[in-house]
Amino acid sequence: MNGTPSTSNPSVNPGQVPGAIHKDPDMVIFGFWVFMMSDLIFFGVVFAIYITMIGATAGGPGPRELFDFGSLFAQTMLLLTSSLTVGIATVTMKHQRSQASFLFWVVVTLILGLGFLTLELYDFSQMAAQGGVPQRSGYLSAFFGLVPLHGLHVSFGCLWMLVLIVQICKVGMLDIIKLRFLRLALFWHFLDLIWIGIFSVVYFGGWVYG
Amino acid sequence: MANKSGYAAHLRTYLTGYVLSVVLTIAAFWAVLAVGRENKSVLILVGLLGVAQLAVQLKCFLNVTTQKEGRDNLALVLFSTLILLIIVVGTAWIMGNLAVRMHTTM
Amino acid sequence: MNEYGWLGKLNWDSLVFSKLITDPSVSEFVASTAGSIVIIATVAILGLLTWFRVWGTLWSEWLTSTDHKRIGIMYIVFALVMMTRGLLEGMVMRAQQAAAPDGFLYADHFAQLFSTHGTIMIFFVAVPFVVGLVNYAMPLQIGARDVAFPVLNQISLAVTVASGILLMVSLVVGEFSTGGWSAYPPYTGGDFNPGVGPDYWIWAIVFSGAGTTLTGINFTVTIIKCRAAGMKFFRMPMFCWTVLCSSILMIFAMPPLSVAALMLGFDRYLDFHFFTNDLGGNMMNYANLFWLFGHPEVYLLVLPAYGIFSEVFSTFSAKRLYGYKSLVIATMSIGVLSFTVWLHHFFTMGQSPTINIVFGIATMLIAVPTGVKVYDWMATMYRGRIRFTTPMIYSIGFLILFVIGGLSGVILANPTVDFQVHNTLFLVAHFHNVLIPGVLFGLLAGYNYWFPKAFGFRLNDKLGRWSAFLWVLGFMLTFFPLYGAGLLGMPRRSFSYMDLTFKPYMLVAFVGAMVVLCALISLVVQLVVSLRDRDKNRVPVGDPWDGRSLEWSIPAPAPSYNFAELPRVTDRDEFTEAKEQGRAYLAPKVYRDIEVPKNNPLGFILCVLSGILMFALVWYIWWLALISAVAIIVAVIASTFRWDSERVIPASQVQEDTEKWLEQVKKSRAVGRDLENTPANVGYAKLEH
Amino acid sequence: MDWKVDTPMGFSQNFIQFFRWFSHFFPRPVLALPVIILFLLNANPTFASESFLMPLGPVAHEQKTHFFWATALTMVAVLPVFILVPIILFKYRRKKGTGIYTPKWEVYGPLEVVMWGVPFLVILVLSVMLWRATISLDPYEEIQGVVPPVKVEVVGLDWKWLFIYPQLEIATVGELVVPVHTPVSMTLTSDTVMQSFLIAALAGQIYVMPGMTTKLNFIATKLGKTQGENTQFTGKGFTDQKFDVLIKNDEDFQAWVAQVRASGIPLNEDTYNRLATRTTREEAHKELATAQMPAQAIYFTLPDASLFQDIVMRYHSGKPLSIEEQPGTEKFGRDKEVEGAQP
Repeated sequence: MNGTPSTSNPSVNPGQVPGAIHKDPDMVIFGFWVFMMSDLIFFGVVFAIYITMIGATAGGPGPRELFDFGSLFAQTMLLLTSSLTVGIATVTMKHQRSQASFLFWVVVTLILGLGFLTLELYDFSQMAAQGGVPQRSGYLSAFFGLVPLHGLHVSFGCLWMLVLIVQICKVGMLDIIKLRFLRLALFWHFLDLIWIGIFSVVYFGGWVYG
Repeated sequence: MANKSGYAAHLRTYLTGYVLSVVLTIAAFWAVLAVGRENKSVLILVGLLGVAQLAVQLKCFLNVTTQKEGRDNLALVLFSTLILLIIVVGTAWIMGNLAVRMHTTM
Repeated sequence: MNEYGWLGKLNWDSLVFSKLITDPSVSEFVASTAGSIVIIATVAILGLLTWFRVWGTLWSEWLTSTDHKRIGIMYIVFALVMMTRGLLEGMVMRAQQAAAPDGFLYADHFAQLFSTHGTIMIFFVAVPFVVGLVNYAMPLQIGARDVAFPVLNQISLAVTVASGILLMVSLVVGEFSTGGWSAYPPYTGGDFNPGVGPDYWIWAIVFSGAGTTLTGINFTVTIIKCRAAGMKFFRMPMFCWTVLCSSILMIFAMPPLSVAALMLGFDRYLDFHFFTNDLGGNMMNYANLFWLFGHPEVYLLVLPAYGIFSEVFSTFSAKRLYGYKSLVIATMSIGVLSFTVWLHHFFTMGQSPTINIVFGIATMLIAVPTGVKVYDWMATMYRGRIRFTTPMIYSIGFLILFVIGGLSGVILANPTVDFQVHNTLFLVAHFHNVLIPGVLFGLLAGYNYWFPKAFGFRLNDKLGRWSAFLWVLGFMLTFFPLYGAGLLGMPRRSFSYMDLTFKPYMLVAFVGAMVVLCALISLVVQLVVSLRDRDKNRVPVGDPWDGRSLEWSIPAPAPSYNFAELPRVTDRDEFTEAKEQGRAYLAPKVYRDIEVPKNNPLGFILCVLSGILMFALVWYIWWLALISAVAIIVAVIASTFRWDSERVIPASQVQEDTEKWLEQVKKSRAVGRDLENTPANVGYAKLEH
Repeated sequence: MDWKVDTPMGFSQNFIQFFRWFSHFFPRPVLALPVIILFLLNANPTFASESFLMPLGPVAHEQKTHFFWATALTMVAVLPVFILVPIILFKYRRKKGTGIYTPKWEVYGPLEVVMWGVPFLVILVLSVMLWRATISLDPYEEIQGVVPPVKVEVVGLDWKWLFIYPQLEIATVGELVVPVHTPVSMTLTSDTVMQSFLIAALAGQIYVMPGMTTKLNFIATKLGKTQGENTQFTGKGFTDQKFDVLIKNDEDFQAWVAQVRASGIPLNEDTYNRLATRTTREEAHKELATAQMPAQAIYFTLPDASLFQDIVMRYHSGKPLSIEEQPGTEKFGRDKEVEGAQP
């Protein structure tokens, strides 16, 4: 497999290798897209449940009492910025800039991701302090079924990033690692897409209708 | 064409996407906080801003294009969106209707 | 959750045998017998493997294999084992209803039987059987070396098998859910069912569901990205089209099921309120989610079977498939429509007539492309030369019986009628009518059809036909009476009834179940006899049926790299065209090294670990659950440190294999179709037209 | 199936040959089976009256009609398969078939049109029928009768049905009595898990769920007796969860109401809690019924007309319900007994 970057498309890296079909980058990336779309449906179903349960607060605290838009805005910005930095890392890799600069942007992304998670966990603890625990009502169950699901994905992405950093330090930028990073970047962007849905539907939708 | 595929051009794509996303996000937050929960139609605006941001990120970050080499991805995304809409809209419709029909006597 | 000890809920009373001791009844005796069978069979298999010293071979050739053909075969073996259990459970249930009102089973035992029967037959028989056949045949049909992601393929198998084993364990330790295969809460919720039963169901579903989703991704990418040169979409064999559609359904339809099962799990384990009675839970959401999955699932299973029937009708009528494009359009429209009909599983929940009308009409619309398919198959046979081989008997049986299933389906699609027959045996008869002729007959046809390709010898055709007849007959006797009983108002899942009107129907159904048992036995006999006579029935040349697609153009059994040289496709019936134009059995111009994926122990490791994880979760053994979960993550991460996952088969080896085979082709005599089932057929088909 | 149908293929002279060939596929004993089955099915000719095939009111009657029409119309698409498949198999079998052989024939336009067109037309007609019937048989729609409807509130319990007549201030278990030619308007809920309520001879089924209400409307037009049931599996008493439905004329109905009032025990909180535990109708009868009540039924008077509302609202208190507070759980009845509240 050759590591030359695609000319027109910064994240897909086509190039054919006869004989070894399962290393065909185009195929691997496409496979990951298919996985993400399956995950999208997974999220979509949980979103649908959330929508049907907006009214089911059962006398417990609802969006009006629990949501902190300042923290939400900070989380949104952190995640959005990390989407940019992971993109810069991709471009750095594509154009074969130094490994150090690539790693720098990956680490920045990781830190932003961890920052996002910290804020989110802080938010949850604040909610819990006001009685906003998933055991309280159907609405809160739905909230805690959806938002932490996204958080779990982010944690998984962070772990993935960590493993990649270790691997790069160990063996350098092998083609297979580049391919893995491309998939991670896609995953990270995808999580930002889901977050748009979360702040629009879960927070704003919940706040207006709840 | 060479201009469009250089390092700087690629960076520019991401930066454009970022700036647009930030603007759209702030717009959404501003709209909700300024209008408030009394006027529920603000959600339509939030929805439109969200869809716009999805489109921006799909284009600039995820590089979904209508070009030939990305056709498979585009088709995939469109089909998934169709299924997603069927599921979410269908569920909201059915469960909403059921909720109305089951609590009318209360 | 700290009320349990370090073994969680597990204690001596969890064993099925201790219940027999405290309560020596027929019901517990039946349960203990089932448990004993599991234990004895496990010990026997392990003993035999040790006795014949095949552990090494098993490990290196099978358990760690990444070859799609071997993975496919393992899937099918797994499915057949589970099918034996599922069928036996069906027999016991039929016996109970035939014996009613004086049955011999406890209500809860009967409930476990119908719950496991449904769960097993759908998730651990139909799905793995389909996936197994697809795994074996699809990459060969599109001229690929393997599926897109071989290790992922292995992992899918691993979690599916682990979930199946969990179900077997439930026979010995604890009890299974009594909530049916659809496990509707709140009945399966923690308040009403505090036992381990629903937990067994939840984890088996979540893990096998994940396996199926990954399989769907794998197959989709394989078909879209790994086709041989020249194989445009409209040159793919019909089977591949149906697989593509079915894989798309796996990708998009499994998530709602996983979500539903996991939410039920959250309710049970962490006291969430998704589906509980109190605090705003809403059990209607569960029904909605479950059927969002449930309906596409039916097509996920039946579409590949349609594909197999298409291949069989075409091959054994010695004719091109009629209406290829119609069939493709029909397949794809079924795929999309199947996402728009889920509500017909709960027409009677109380929603407005408008919703019922929309979903009722959408449901009936599916009958149109399905009908087109049936007519296309008839037109395929029309003006052909039909051979009544085993796969063909299954297919003809399917054609006639499936139409009846379709008829009852259209009837059920009418909310008006559904209000009456929903939840009755009419419904049971309908879905068995769709799933047995539609899916199972297709799978058994495929099993008989591709067996010689996989193992190099034909199955005994006479016994095969007997088996097929017994299946058809057994099916009709078992399920046609249920239509009648259902129309008379007998609810499904009745372990007893006082109204003796139903008795004769149940007696006939029981006779039918016995015929099905004979059919199962005849399958075993067929396999044993064929194994005994294998030397007489070898087909090394590889084309025993005068096949039409690429899988028949290579030796039988197929080499690990499938094709010495990747084919270049010019026609829809590529191999038939090649034979007619004299392009078949040519040596490649140049031999190249072939890279194939190395063996990988990851699948096996994940099978063991996920099995332990599920068991620990079911029994609340938290420390073990934590350890195995961490171990799974570590194992996956560790496997990403394997940099060199390819193995090269040298060109010389490929050349040697191929030349030996071509030599054999030259030596062999081409036989006409009249001698198809005689030892003269070594897989070299004579051109007849 | 009748094989004497004269087909365009000049088939009649081959009838015997065809039949021989066809029966060749089945061993002799198999051919005798249909006879055995018919014999078995006729062994007990008294059909149950709890089927919509023997309707006692217009709703079930229309459902029955719709069932037969849907079957008949679908036959338009189904019959050709039954008829043509054996003929094709016979004519084009490899060994002795007489039909021509066209291995490359794969598409024929007019045939395509028929294949897509016929099923589509059938479905079109069926869709129109479905549309009309579904709207006219909406179970929520009250039936317009000469007299105002009788209101019945139905509560699904493990494992029996409680019928509350709020206007008449009575309640029953195990027996639903309705006056003939009078619309019945039911509101249903469950005080345990989800169940499905069905009186096949009168109306279709509807789910009942805790904390929610569904509706069912029907009218009986024939005097008589039938049975109703739960069709959704709910545990070990599930198959016993049946009840008699008696359709009486006005006079008899009033007499029955009087009898219930006279012999019924008050359905207060205590009685209700005893009734709502996991017992079958028979067990509940043993515990609660008095000698004046019939063997199948328990009669109640209704001191509190808001009982049904209370049952529904039990799940909307905004407070968690422990297992002991939820009827239908194992612990609901038992703890009460342990406390020794009953003599």
